[in-house]
Amino acid sequence: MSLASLGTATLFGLCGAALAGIGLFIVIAHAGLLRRIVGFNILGAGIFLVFGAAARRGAAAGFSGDPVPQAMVITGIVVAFSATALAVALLQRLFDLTGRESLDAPAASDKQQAEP
Amino acid sequence: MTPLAPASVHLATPGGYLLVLAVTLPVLGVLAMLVVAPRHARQVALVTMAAGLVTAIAIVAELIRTGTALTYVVGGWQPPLGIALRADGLSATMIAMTAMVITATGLFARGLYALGPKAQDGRAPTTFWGLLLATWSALNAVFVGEDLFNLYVALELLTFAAVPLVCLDGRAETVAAALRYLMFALLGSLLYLLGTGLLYGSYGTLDIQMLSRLSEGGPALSVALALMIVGLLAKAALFPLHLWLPPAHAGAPAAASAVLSALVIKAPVFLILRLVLDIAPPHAAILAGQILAVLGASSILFCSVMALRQARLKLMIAYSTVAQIGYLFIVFPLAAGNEAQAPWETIAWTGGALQLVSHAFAKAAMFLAAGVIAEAFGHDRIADLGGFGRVLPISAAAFGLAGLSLMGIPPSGGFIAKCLLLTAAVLNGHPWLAATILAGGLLAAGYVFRVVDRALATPAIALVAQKPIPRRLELVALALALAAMLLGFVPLEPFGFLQLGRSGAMAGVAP
Amino acid sequence: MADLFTGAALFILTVTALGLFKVLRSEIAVERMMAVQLLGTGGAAAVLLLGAATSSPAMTDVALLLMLLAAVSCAAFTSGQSSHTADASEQAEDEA
Amino acid sequence: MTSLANAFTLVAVGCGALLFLAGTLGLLRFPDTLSRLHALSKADNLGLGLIVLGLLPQAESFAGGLKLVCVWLLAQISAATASQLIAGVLYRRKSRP
Amino acid sequence: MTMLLDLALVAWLLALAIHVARARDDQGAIIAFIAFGLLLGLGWTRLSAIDVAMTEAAIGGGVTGMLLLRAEARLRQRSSQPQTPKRTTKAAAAIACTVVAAGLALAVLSFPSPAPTLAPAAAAALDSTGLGNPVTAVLLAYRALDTLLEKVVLLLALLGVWSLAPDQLWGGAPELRQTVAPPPFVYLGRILPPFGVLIAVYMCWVGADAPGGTFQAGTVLAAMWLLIMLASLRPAPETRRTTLRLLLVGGPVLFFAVGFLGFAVADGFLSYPEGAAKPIIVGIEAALTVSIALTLGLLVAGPSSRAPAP
Repeated sequence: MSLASLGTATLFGLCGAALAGIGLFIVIAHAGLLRRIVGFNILGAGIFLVFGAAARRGAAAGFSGDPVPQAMVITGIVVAFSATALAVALLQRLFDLTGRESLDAPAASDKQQAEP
Repeated sequence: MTPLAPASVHLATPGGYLLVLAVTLPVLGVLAMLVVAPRHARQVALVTMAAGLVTAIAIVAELIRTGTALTYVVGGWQPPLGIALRADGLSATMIAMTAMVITATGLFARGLYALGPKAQDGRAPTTFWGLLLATWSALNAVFVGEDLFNLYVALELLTFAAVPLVCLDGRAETVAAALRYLMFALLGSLLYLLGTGLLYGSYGTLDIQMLSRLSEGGPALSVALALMIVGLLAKAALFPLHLWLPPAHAGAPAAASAVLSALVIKAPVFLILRLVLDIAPPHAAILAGQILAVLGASSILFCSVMALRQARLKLMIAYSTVAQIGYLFIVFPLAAGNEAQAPWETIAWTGGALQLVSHAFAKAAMFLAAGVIAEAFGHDRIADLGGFGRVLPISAAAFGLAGLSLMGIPPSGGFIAKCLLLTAAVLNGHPWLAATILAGGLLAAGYVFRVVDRALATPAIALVAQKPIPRRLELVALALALAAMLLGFVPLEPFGFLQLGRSGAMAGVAP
Repeated sequence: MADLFTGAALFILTVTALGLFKVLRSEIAVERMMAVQLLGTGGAAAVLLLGAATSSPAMTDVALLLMLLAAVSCAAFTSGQSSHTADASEQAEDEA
Repeated sequence: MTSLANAFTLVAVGCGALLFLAGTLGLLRFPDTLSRLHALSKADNLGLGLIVLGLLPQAESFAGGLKLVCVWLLAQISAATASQLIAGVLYRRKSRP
Repeated sequence: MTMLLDLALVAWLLALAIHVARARDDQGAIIAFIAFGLLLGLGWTRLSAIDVAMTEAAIGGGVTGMLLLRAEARLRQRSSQPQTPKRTTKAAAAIACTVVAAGLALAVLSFPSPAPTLAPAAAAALDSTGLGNPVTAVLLAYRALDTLLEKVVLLLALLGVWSLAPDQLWGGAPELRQTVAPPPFVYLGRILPPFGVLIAVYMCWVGADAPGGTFQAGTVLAAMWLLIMLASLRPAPETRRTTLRLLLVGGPVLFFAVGFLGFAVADGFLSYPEGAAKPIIVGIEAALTVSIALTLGLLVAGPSSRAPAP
């Protein structure tokens, strides 16, 4: 099968699949939390491209794409941004408190987990 | 083109607006709270709780009165273009349970935050009220959602309400726990969203009812469901994706732990149930059920043992949560329907639902009792709690009663639930599941008695409370524990109610 | 005409993206940001060309946004850089 | 008339594209960061400017043309300040002991 | 030619993502991510989703990049680099991710043809809303509940971020810049925002009938506000200020109010009265734009880092 026969929508859909894989890899395999947050964003971008492929394929009724998944992607991008902001704020707070930016450093878990 | 199901899958019912209220009222409370002076946040929360509780009761009453599911089509835009809300018997049960646990937690928190006069309108109390109400809205939205993308937004709302709850006291460990929780939850939501995208691309609709009707399988459907279920499992903290839960739930303030453990993780479980029962084609549902049951059984065994080995009370309760959630997953093969019987007509279905509800009450009671204990003595190391039953008899009683339900000892909701599950396991020929249920009960007895034993012990130096605890706080925990027990006295009533709104199962079963 | 526009867009994108990849490996952070800046401008040019190729006027708005936000992220970048160099002595975090 | 406009467009767009090439080459080949910065801001300004100029005759409406000019104006502002900011960072770097 | 362009875009996107995965330092990864956002915006225009392209260009490349860069600048003085996971862990993760990507690719390739679509349904219903942009119609009419909940998600994220402030700083103002801004920055902070506001107003207005809308407009405004604060032209507001709170919830409250008014004057929650839909939607969008701008800006600004004035 030649690449040219794929069409823009499918091509970007496949790109989305690959991006999701790469993003997932960053999230799983990187210890640095900031990098993981970037990984989440790439994973999100891949997912949105899958939606985008569905949208482009659904061009009909005079529209160049199905508006419903497009709207979902817009909602998703905004939600992903707020997730990033919350994660970054938590990370900065953790850094301020402990001076580290990963979760698997010498744990303060057992020594004196004080009471609420 | 995939034929779209007939336009009127969802017919709005007269009481449908109640569902809108259930979803929006708590959020309106949050908005109001952002504007009013911080010291009024509590009043706003309590008023909202009263309204929400009334709404929940009205939903249940309406369901019983009409004998059918409540449906609402938002804005009059029919799915698949628009979004529908729907509450069947199970959803209504969840809504009612949520309302009760949230209200109890709210009353508890009101008392607890009143103990520290300096920070009444400080950071933690003010934020807590907003997050609590937002959690409520999110949970209701999950329970009544019919559209998979709408459910995604609801799940994210839940995440964003739950994560800050974990680190409300601002210690480094809790911030780390919250961050880990956020990572798992985000990964879960994104996998879920990915599945949603694939489903839309394949079927052009995200309405669960419609998806359940076009049940032609395909690689896209399998991949989508697998992704969604794995994502939801990460949120539900099923073994081996449970690593985030114990530190998060143990580190949160007591009132927050109660909500997180009793309610928040039920939302993804509920969604998995809906995906497997409503959308998955039969053979895939059976396979998924088997895998989920294996994971559930491992959860029960592994995390019960972990609970036994914990030195801190709240960590022990948190591990117990993962174990108890495991029971909900062994329901899948047990409730597998056949030609004669739909899944929701089996006793395992009732058992599972009962387990869900009784665990919510029992676990909330336990965390609140543990919160009282930690507040009174300034720590929650089990070994150093000898004789706490003399100082805080009501909390000890609440803990013990809730423990009965977790163990599955009569009379309690947990007993009925586990008894039904056990019977189903034996009848359906799943001996190893039956063995797991029994073993889980024994292990639960082990960790509960470890605490009860401490409560009744007579230490060399008598334990003294560092600060007085108002009776009211303890009574809230006790009330929740009693509710978990009382569920044991209404064993057969849920049968009919839980089937309401399930297709083809309405005739003659409405109570 | 449309094909020529698309071709020009492809050319500009290729050139700027190749520059970016070359520079991303460099150790000098400032140069990387410069390359991103170049990609932003190139991207805006490409969007304009593609808009002309498909005669969709809304594409100009995308280019507007790209230019606007490219300036902002460049500014955010330099503010991080300068705060880094200036604060090196007084990096004490405001501890809780 | 249209052919004249088209020819103008082609020439301008072609020159603009070549300027982007020149800018990138400068970014890659020039010896030090400051002269690279110089190359880059030239390409930014002139390249985009030429393309905007070339596309102006193709604009379907006055508003469309106005927006094109706006894009170029924004590019001017951001390129000018961005290169100053970056140069400032470089300067502070250099002067740092 | 267009195919070639698509292929090139896809290749660069993938290459940039891989660069993010492999870059040694976080800053390089983030810069690559910003470039990724730029190219992704282009990719969305190739998918004929101009609305999404604008959102991606504004949020994905712009404001997210800003957020990450700021975080990286602050974390740069970290004590130790996190240890890298073991090679075997990485290999296992790589295999798992390849499997997921392959499954996804398979699913994407098996999308039915002709594709199922709601475009005809959306088009048919468009008339009753009076809008010209179907995406806006989906966001604010057909699926208004999603948008409404998503607004709450934004506010909740903000509440979560605020709750991370130390106790004694609760209610105070976030601080975006400790040092004096250099003169070119101040210049940019003076000259760009008027353009930005103009563009935002235009986006919000045009969104009813053409690509654009409240999100894009709000993001642009947020970026401009952040620029002003970064240039130290205006300080960040104290988070406890009542006017700020009112503006924050204004959009969602209006949205809810219109939703509930639907019970009285139309078919129920979030339905608009016949004929008046478009002005109502434009009104909601205008109010939402302000709320979104403030929320996004404050999300980037972070929790308060100065004690509130007594």
